[in-house]
Amino acid sequence: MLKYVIKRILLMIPVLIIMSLFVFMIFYFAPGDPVSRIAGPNATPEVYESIKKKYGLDQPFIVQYLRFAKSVIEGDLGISILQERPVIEMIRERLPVTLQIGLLGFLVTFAIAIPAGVIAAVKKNTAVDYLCMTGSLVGIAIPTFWLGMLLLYVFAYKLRWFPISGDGTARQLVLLSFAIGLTNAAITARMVRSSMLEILKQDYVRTARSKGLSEKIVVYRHALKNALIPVITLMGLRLGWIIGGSVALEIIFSIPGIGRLLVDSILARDYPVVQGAMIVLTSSIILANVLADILYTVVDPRIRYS
Amino acid sequence: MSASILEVKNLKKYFPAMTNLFGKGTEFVRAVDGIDFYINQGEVLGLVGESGCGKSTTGRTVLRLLEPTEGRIIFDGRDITHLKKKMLRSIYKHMQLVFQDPFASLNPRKKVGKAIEEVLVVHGMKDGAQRRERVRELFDIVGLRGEEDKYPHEFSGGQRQRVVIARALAVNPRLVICDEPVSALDVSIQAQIVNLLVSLKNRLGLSYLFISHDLRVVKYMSDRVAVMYLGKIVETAPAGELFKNPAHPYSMALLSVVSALNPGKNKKKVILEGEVPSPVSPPSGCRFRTRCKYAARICSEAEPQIKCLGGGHLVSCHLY
Amino acid sequence: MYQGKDVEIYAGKKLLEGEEEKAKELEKKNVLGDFIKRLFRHKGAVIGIIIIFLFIFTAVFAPWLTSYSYDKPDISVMLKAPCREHIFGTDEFGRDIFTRIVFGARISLKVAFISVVFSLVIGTILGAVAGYYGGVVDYVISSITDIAWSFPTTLLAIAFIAALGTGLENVIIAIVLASWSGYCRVVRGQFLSLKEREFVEAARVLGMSDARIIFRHILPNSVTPVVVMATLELPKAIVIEASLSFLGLGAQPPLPSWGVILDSGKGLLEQAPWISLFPGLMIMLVVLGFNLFGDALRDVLDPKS
Amino acid sequence: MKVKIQDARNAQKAHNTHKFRRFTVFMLVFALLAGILAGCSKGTGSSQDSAGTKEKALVIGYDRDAEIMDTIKTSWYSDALIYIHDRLVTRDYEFGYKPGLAERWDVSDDGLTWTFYLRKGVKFHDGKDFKAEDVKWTIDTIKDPDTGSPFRGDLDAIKEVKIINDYAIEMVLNYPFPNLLYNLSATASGIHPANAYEKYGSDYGKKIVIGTGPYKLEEWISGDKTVLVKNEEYNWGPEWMSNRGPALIDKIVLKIIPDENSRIMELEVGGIQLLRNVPETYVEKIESNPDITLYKNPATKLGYLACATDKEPFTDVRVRRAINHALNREEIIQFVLRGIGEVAYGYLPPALKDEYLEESKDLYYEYNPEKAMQLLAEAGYPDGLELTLSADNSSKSRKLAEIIQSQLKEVKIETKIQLYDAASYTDMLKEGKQELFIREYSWSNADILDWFLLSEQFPYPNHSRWVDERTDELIKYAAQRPTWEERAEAYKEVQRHLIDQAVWAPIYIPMSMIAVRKEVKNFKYHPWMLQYNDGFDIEVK
Repeated sequence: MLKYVIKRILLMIPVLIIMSLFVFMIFYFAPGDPVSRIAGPNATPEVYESIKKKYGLDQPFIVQYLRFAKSVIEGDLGISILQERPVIEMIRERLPVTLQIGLLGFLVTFAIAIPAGVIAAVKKNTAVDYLCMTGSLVGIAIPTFWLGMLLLYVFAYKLRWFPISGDGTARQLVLLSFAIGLTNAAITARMVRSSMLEILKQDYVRTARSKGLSEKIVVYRHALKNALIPVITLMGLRLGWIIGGSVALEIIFSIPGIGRLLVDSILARDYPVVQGAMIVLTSSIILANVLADILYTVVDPRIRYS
Repeated sequence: MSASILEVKNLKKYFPAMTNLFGKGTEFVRAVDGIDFYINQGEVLGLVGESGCGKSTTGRTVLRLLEPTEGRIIFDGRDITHLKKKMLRSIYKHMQLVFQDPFASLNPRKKVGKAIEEVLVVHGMKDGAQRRERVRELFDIVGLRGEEDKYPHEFSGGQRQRVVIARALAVNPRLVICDEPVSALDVSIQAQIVNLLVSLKNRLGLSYLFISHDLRVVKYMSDRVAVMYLGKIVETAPAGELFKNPAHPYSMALLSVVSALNPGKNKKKVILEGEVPSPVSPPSGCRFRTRCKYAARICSEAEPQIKCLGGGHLVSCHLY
Repeated sequence: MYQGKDVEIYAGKKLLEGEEEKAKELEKKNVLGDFIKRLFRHKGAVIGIIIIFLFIFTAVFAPWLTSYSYDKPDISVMLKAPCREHIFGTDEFGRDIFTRIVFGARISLKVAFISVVFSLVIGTILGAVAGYYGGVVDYVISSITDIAWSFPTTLLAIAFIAALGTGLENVIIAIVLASWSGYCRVVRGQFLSLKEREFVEAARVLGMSDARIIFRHILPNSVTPVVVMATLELPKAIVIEASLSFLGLGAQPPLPSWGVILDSGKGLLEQAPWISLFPGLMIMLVVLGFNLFGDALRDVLDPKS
Repeated sequence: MKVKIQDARNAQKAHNTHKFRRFTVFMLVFALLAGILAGCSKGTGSSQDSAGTKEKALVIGYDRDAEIMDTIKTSWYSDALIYIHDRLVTRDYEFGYKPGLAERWDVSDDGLTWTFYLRKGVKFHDGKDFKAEDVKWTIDTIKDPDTGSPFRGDLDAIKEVKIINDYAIEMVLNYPFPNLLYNLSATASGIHPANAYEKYGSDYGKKIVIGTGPYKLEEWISGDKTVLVKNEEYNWGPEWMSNRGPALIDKIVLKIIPDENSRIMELEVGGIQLLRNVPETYVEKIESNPDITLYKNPATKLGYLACATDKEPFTDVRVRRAINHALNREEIIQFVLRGIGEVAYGYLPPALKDEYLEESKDLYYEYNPEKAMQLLAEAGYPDGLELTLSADNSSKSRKLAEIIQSQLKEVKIETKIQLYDAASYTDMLKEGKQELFIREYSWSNADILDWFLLSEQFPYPNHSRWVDERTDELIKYAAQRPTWEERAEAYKEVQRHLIDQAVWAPIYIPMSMIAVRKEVKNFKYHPWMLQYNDGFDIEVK
């Protein structure tokens, strides 16, 4: 198991190299550079060139990339061109909020999806089932940013139950997590349901029932645990989605998270930050997948990795 | 004796069971662990053994469907062990495979006639009318006259196996590797297929490598029989000789099961005790020693050499 | 290492295994007819098909469905609430929202279909190659695929747009680049399980070329999960296009992409809620339609239901 | 029987462990949640201080945060920098140049030597006295090419800065430059303590910013908010201000709310009390809110349609004039600005009273499609033209592009709109790929014409690629007049020439709109540096 984890983590290295090279290329050949943002619209060409030189942006592609690679190996992710600050520091500032959102989003997801999925599966083909599943279909269909806009409008602006922009308290994250969690929950609920249905058909569940165990114990103790396996995998893979989905919401809800940092940096061509954020995101996605794999073995001891 | 059409020397096939950080195997399943055999032109070699002993792996490795780990495969005097993929196609004109499960080996979405025509196209038969004629002929040979336009699922198991045989014959092979060709079929149908195979052999001058765990079928089909245990061939002998005088304790045990079922004779059934050891770490010395009632000290110390008992009867056992 | 966690592979394999059972039970030449019959007995499918049909119909016959122009401003009818003349109201430029939505359907449809076709082709080819050949090829392709797949699509698309420039063509390219990986994973999984099958070995022994085996023998057998996936990817493409256009990175004015209409109504949520309400509902409806259809497809193709 | 009991017991046991496990899970989740919530509330911008008395805080909403809090290195100045720093020169409500950190100044007769006499008793936030060396360091640092300051070009005229004594400094110029006062009064000219970079290292401009202004930097959370606290020692405010002492409010919070819709909602709810740059779309809504007052004044901005004048067909002045005639500016203002804005007749905003050419209105090209088509026909394009129209991808520019497209269509000019994100847009203009394109500038000095239209600025910032000897001659003459009045007159001649040549098609002058909630008292609109008086005079109830 440990070997497997180490292997997965070591395998990240080539992936990160490919990705960073790719990102670097995009930014090198893409139109626009961070200098126009620093210099402002009215800078003279001379000033412009001197700023470019200051950040080494006049160097050829490979020199720039190697310099970046060197700084990564040395353990810092470079310096933001726009903010002149270490990228790692900027990420450290922004990441916790996004993680909080992600975590709360997952909690909302589970809180809605598991009961809904289980009930729908247990009461298959009843009104409850149809209600849950129709609800989840609608949930999947709602664009996240639109949902966020509406939630903010109704609950923060009209009813004033929540702050509109971040006020530094936990309340600011409630609506946002809800907006993220709802769509996610819709997808997950369907997964829980189908996986639950599959399990309830299995022999050992029938055996458990025939042993006279109560339906509750059968469903929750025996079936649910096994039904959650594919769900866990899905969750690991959806971390990226949560972060991606939160970009628009971070803007609407005025939360300074890593998604906003990434988009701002992409648009400003501040590629050291983009690189750094991508590396952090990619690694955390891979790690989340590894974590899901480990959880797998906890839930189902029959699974072993070699 | 005529020249051998297939010769296999020290063939090994290992599958990685554990891999290290770099994806290289550290432990291996030794499915086939150094075997030698040959098949003469027009001969049927039966390969028997319990399931998991490496019979099927041998068949597939000979066909290069699996890459051999070590050893040489010589087909018709030509070493094909390291033949390039493209060159293999020319070998497949002469060497074919018939599978255990006739359903799984047929593409469920294709009419059987079309499936065989496709083979002919691949092998360069351009003319459509000629192809259809050939398909009719093949269906005729296997006793399925006029059934070309059906889907696989419209056939019974035995008929399907006939289709598979017809397809294998489409390229005019000289050697057919039959991997448990009848074990998935009902007993009543088994005989039909076995008879078909025998008659085809005689009519078309085929050679077979006949892989099966069913000794009665092997006895009926084979000229010579090789007995496999845990990746090794423990005994080879002409069919009559082997069934009359099995030399290896394992062969004896196998055969006793068959004889016990035979009400005419009154031999005692030899019962094999213990479990089959793991092919990842086979026992030292003789692999059969853990289950062998004659096992002596030497059996755990040295691997038995192949000994010739005369009349083409080879055995690897310390008893001889 | 991939097999262990691959849900799709798992599902795909199941599907395939079941399919044979189903096929065995099937009567003569009734595969398609039976499929259609089952599909139309499925309530979700029927609703989905109706929605999709309406959507496609709207897109194709847009010019005949309305008498207004989607891009000509008319100062006399600025911000009209829904009424008889303008059933969905008008926008800031006095343009009929209904007309814009109808023409916007064309954009959504075009982007969705083109991008899905391209990502399907790319993903399928790469997945087939990775699954069939295995080894180093597989390692390289699946590592890239895994990352591309788990990375947030919208973020990838934004990065690509930054590099490629704004415009619908680039939105399509961005969606393709961001979504081929899903197909790749599914097809790879299918190939992993199918290539060991006896009919594939048979094809090899029968001397068929790799290309022939991949495209004629394995691919047709792994088409089902890919089709289901494509059906579910279509609405995703629609939403991505809308989001990118909403951010001003997509359709160029005056093209009335639904995202553009949504954006134009953003500041007018109270004054003129209809501007953002109707395109939002349309997106929801179309996504719902495709999802219903895709789910039904999966149910119907899954013999266990 | 026995077996059964065993079974039941096991089941009970299983149930108990299950229960226990569930409890553990709940506890874990709870702990996690608690941790998250605690983490959130750490950075609370509480308005209660330790003594429990309510602080007076003014919260201002912004759409975009600064990247670096350093006037020397950035071109995007956070308003915080206006409050943190003082400048040598200030401008009053009538645009007049008035003393700031400089009590008074002399100019030599040839206009080449300027002497500034500095205010005494001024202290930086770190306690250091303000002296001549600080001025010299600030200007020298901006002018040092290694700093990479975007403002460097603006101080090109300064040859050397000499310290006469601690409270007097001399600037020697390369050529007469009356606009020096303007540049020294800009936000970018805020005075830093000498050797700030060496002293504070890489934290300077991020965690530490030192000025002499009425507010000190307390905290800056990038992308979220900037918190400023009152400088209690401040008593050197400009004389034209009603309050020259310490500010009346204790704190200013600059809150970043990137989404404009959220910004407006926050204003209405009272989460922010002051909002500048209110989008036109929301004006109606805000004006109907009794808690909010909206101040509307013509801004020093100009929106215009330009073209690459060195390319066919724009080389022909008749085509440029035709484009000017094709634009129905009132309609554009109706559609895009909701009628809130003025038609732009000339190349400068009328708010620049001295420099603006009054007769622009008589000279400009009125909306006349027939005349436009006639001019096009004369120029050899009777069947019209097909062109691309570029714009940045902001909502406003998109709308503008759409309307212009439909108006140009009326005179048979078919356009294809191409949008760019901000970074690509300048890049595209630099590379000269543009045909027709939309821009808006925000500047309060006639020297903007030098930036955009001098041939030596080709190809960028001279994005309309205007290379014209006559223009160069007129601008150079104007820029180097020794006095402000002569300079202003000379620039009028420049404007006449530009209108005649129809280099651009000026479209609109937007309104500068500031929304102020009723809690905010004493708000007074400052035409030039809009933020100016907040820090001094404003009170919050």
